[in-house]
Amino acid sequence: MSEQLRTEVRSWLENNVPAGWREAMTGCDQDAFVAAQRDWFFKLVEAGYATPHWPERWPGGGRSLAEQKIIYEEVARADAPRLILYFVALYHAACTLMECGSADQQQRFLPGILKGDVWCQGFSEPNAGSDLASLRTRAERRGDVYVINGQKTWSTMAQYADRCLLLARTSSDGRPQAGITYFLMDMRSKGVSVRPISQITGDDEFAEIFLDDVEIPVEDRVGEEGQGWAVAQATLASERGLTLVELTQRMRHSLGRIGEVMRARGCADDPVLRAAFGRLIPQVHAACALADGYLQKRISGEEVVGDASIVKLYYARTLREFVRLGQQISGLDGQTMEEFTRGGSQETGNWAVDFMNSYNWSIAGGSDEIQRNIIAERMLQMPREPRDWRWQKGA
Amino acid sequence: MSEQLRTEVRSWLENNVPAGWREAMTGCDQDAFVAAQRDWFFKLVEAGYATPHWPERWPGGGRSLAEQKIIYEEVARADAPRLILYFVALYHAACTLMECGSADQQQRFLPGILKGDVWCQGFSEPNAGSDLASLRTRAERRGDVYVINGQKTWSTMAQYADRCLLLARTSSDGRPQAGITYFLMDMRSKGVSVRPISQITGDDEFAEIFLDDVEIPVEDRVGEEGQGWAVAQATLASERGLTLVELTQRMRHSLGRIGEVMRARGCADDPVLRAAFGRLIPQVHAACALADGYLQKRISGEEVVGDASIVKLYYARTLREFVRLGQQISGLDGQTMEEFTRGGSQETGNWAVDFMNSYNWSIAGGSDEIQRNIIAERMLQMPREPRDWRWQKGA
Amino acid sequence: MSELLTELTDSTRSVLDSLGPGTAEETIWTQVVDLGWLLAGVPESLDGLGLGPAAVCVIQQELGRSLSAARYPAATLVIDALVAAGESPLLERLPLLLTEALATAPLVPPDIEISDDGRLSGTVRAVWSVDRASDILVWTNSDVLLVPTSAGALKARPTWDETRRLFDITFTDVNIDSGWRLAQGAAAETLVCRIETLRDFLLAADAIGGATAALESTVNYLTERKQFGRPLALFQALKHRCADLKAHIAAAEALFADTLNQAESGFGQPQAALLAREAKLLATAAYTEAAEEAVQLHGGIGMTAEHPCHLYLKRAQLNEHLGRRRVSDELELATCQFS
Amino acid sequence: MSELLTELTDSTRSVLDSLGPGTAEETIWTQVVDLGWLLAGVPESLDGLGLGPAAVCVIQQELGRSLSAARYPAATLVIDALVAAGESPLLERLPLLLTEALATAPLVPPDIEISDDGRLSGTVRAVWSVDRASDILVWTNSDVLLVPTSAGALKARPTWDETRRLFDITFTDVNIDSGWRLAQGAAAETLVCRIETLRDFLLAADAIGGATAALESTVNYLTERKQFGRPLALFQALKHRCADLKAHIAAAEALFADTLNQAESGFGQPQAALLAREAKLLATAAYTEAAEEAVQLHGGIGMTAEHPCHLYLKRAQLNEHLGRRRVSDELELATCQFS
Repeated sequence: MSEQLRTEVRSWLENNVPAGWREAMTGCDQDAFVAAQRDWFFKLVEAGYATPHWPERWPGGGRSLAEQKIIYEEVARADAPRLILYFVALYHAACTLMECGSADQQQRFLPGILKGDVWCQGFSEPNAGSDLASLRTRAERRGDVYVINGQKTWSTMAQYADRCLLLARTSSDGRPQAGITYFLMDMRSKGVSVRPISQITGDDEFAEIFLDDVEIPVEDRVGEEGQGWAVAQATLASERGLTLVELTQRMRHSLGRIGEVMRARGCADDPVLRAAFGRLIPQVHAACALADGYLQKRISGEEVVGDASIVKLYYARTLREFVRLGQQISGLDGQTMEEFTRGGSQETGNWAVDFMNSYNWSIAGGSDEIQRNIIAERMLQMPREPRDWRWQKGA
Repeated sequence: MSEQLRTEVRSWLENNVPAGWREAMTGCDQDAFVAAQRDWFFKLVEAGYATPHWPERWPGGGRSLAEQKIIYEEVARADAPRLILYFVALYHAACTLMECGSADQQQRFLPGILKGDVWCQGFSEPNAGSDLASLRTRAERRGDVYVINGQKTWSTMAQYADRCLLLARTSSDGRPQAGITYFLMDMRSKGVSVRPISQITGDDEFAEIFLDDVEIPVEDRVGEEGQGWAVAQATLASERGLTLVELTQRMRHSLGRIGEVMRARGCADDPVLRAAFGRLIPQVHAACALADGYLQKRISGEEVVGDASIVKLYYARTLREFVRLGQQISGLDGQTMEEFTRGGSQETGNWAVDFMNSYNWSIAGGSDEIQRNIIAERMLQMPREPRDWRWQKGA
Repeated sequence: MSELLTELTDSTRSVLDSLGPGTAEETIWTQVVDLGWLLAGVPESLDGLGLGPAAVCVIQQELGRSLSAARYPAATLVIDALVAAGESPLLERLPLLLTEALATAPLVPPDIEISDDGRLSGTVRAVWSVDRASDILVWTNSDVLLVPTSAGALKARPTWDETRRLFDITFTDVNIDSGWRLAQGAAAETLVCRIETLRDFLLAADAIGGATAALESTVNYLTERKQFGRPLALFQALKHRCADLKAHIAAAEALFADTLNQAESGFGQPQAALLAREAKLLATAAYTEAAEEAVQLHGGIGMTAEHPCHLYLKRAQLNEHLGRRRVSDELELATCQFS
Repeated sequence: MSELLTELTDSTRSVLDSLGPGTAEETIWTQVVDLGWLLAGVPESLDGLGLGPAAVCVIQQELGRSLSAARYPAATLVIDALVAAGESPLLERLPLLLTEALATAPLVPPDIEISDDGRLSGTVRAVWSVDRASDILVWTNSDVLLVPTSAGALKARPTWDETRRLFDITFTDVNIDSGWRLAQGAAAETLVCRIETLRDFLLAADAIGGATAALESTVNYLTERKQFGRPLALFQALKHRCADLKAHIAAAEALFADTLNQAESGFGQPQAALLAREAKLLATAAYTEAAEEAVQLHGGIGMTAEHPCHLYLKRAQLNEHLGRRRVSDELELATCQFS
């Protein structure tokens, strides 16, 4: 059964991954990238490979986690483009709607996702990175609408989004988490403005969202007022594991790139570089094994808190080693500013860019430091810093 | 002037360093080591090279820090035995007496040091390592004596000591530091017992000291009651810098040992090991430069808090790298238990033992972790953890 | 991990826990034999438990965890080689090897030669408890032999890791009895590959067990020990270092499980040996790191012989030099990526 | 550091601080020329300040600290080579080079050859602002030349570090004018050694300046930025990482000062080149580490182009590939210990 699926997916990918997409996506602008993502998305939707995690009544839906894993592995193996533009829609938005949305909301929004609606995430704020509970964007109820004021940041490709998963504060009473409410915001609403963030790679994959008296109808609130925190937690876990299976498999398939570059630059016989390469290989394989093992645990229900942190931390560290070696073997030429490739894995062979992008994994989605805290406190049972340790100047 | 001293010392060392002392001190027992240390000590005292830091009226005394540095450098260069047994006597005890001792105490104890009295340090306690202020050994005044009860640990070669620099608590009021008093204790007093600590190398260079109703005459108290903390601080700084100059210079002179072993084991041409060696070399030279620079700052009065921590931390880390490489190049044979050498530097060529001993420098005398705290808080001005952050279970 | 293996882990651990740390070699060995741990990997057709290499490794992981003196890896290598060699007069000795008589094997590749006229010379290093063994497994690229230990000259190789008694055994122009031969030619090549694969997996298992225990001991110490009015475990810098260790050990463990799973169908093939080497490389590195950090984070107490902390360090460091040398491992792993 | 050098540091820093970060190349260059920084290493007999390489390095350290676009190292290499070559017709061009006309030099060893009939061919990589220079300093093992840039073909080498505009220049069978020659034979060997020594010290100085600034910026950010109700600078794990960076930078700085001091009497001797390479190796490694940690510890803000954090990263990473390659450096340093 699972081998059959693998064969099916593999053969479909062989016939459908756009030939030369890496070349086409190298040095292209973001609009061209968005167009290519749309094409690829519709192909995947049509084949049923975009929504394996959706319930059975949806096209392509009803796949087990094990089957989803096979699809991700094959996508990585085939070096297909990553579906960056639709990630939030297919996972976070869809899972939020299915798990916490009303029947009406499901009816109104889920079909749109399959038709290509782009969603973005409005969680992070300039002063609430890993500390989500401290977010400050406010939502004030006025009759049938909420009026939103505030600012969001680090929203992936928000400039192309149709809708936004928005967290905002409806109350300041009680625990900081308690006053947060979850909304589905139309990005075309009056008062929404988006400013792409210029990244150190020259790309602007992320954006800031400014919210100035934006009105959201009450029917676009998910769950009750003050339940946003719980809804967000359910949402955040939706793709946990799968992404890291895909990323680690892509890293494994990219090991060959190191060999290629070493050969091309005539340093394949340098024993010092070779030894560094040899040290990296088991680390990459271990990252794959960790991601696989984690998903197995999720499937079998044995997951414990901290498991996901270990996978993410180890992946981020290994990726850093990987791209560092890439830079080392590519020497001075590797420092040359070259057009980068959009939609690929983290190891495009443009090592300077890859190195910079590797920080996406050590900083975003819970930094390495946050993961270490979780591992130490939740897995190793080392004591948490007491909540009432508050800093006072001059203490 | 300084070049003349250098020539003098160098030539004296050429004629006086016991030939073959390393061989003689390899596999010998501690008594033989103590005997050899005595011989070497008296030679150095006679030549005036044991007490360059003492005031001018003492034999060998009155040397500037720069001159002391020259002597240490030459001792390292000549690979002379380290004067481990007399270190506390010559530095901590002597400086305590000279800076804080009464005329009577100076009269009674300083000449004895030159005649070979061995002193040990009674500062650390089982539950007060880096946190000296929390020590618990108690001194109770009863008429003309103090009665001491408690336990000291990590006292270098206390089993051979005639006298002990002892810190004990005379009061529990006020700040923890405030109730500490400084004593000069006769190790032959009734109630003193010494138990060598068996180390992981098989050596027992350190000892525990048990104090059971030990009486110390009031005239053997240094300074007033409660001033022990200040006296100890003065004492601890007395050899600061000089030891690290000696140790880093010894490490530099030991670089050749790595080359010798690589040649002897036929791995001198292994490029991976060679590259590791090449990486180590500038680190060792930097450790030397740091130690030198630190002493220069002391001489010129430009020392700032944290300078010493940087030197110690960097030395400890570099030493670890050094002995790690030693183990790596010596392979399986390096794991064989062999007789170790007493009185040498940290890089004796018995790499497994050297590796274990390297922890002496990353743990004792303020661990790496304590040094990092000092550097972060005192040099980089990062905030200290508030004093009132006290841990309560269940917080 | 299958339920069976989880049970095996639990039962092995409970036996070892009840024996306590520092149990003498012969005491623990009696248990190993009596409890049938040597049978774990032997096929049911030969009256074994038929649980395969994974079970053998599970047992070694627990032995490693408890810093055990049991020469289980050495004995297991011989038993596995005997079984894998298939029908041979030597196979008749299997029941005895599983119960009374002892055979051992080196933990690094033997440095021996066989002359054209069939004489064995050279030194086999790092053989566990060969003084108590009747036979020793040795190999070249083209021969695998089970040689009576009486044919060689023993020399103790006392290592800092005193939990494992190692020896060197030197053979000088020893006439090879044809009855000693387990495999020759191509069959020997496959068998050697199998032996080295199992050895490296066993070393990896030992390392993972030891690393896990070293970290546990460290976390416990940090939690109990107070300084400046609070437990050391509350200091974030120490917490983060423990978290990193945990991640490295988990990665080594995941790689170990994955490579063993992949290799199980093809023990004896070069690909399996390579997988084992990867597992061993990462596991021994994690062990060394965990043990080194354990000593540092235990502070002074970690430098005293009375605390067991140093036993991890010494065992971990020895492990790095068993199997093959690390540097050459790394180079060979890279080479495979190029071919 | 002598009082003079401390003053030079202060005055250089105050000029650069007043210009502010990101000052355009030509603006800063005007300052460099006008303030006489090019004169720092020139002997007083040639109307310079006679402060030697230490002063030149002090200036570069400050330029590195401010991520300056000034092609000071390239210009300085030419000036120093001209002076060191001694009496020659080329020396007459010194005053002009110090004021108006510009000469530059590559920051990696030139990959060029001179044929038996005196023709120059090959590519000189990583030449700073050669498009604005009249001449370029190039060398082989046996010749040092000051070649008009018009003799070669330029190609931009845009690097991620945009604070330094690098180019490659290719010469194809260029007839060498005897007036271009600064040194030949043994004299050239010495001069090349001197050039590479100064280059490596300048790169080390740049790295130390940059690393120090990156760490300062990080500590400031951590101190200002609050999370979970307290400044990030209060988290011990982050404090310890900053402390390690501080120690590594201090070590690189100490080695730099020490090696420069040792080398000063013998610029041009192989021993001095070796010392410079050590200094450069450690300094660039410290810079990379500081810059990489800076981005991580700045969190998301460190990944935005608007915060200058990434400029340190890009400059640090480029520095590692200037001078010589690190790996070969390490091997050569070891070789010296064996000889």
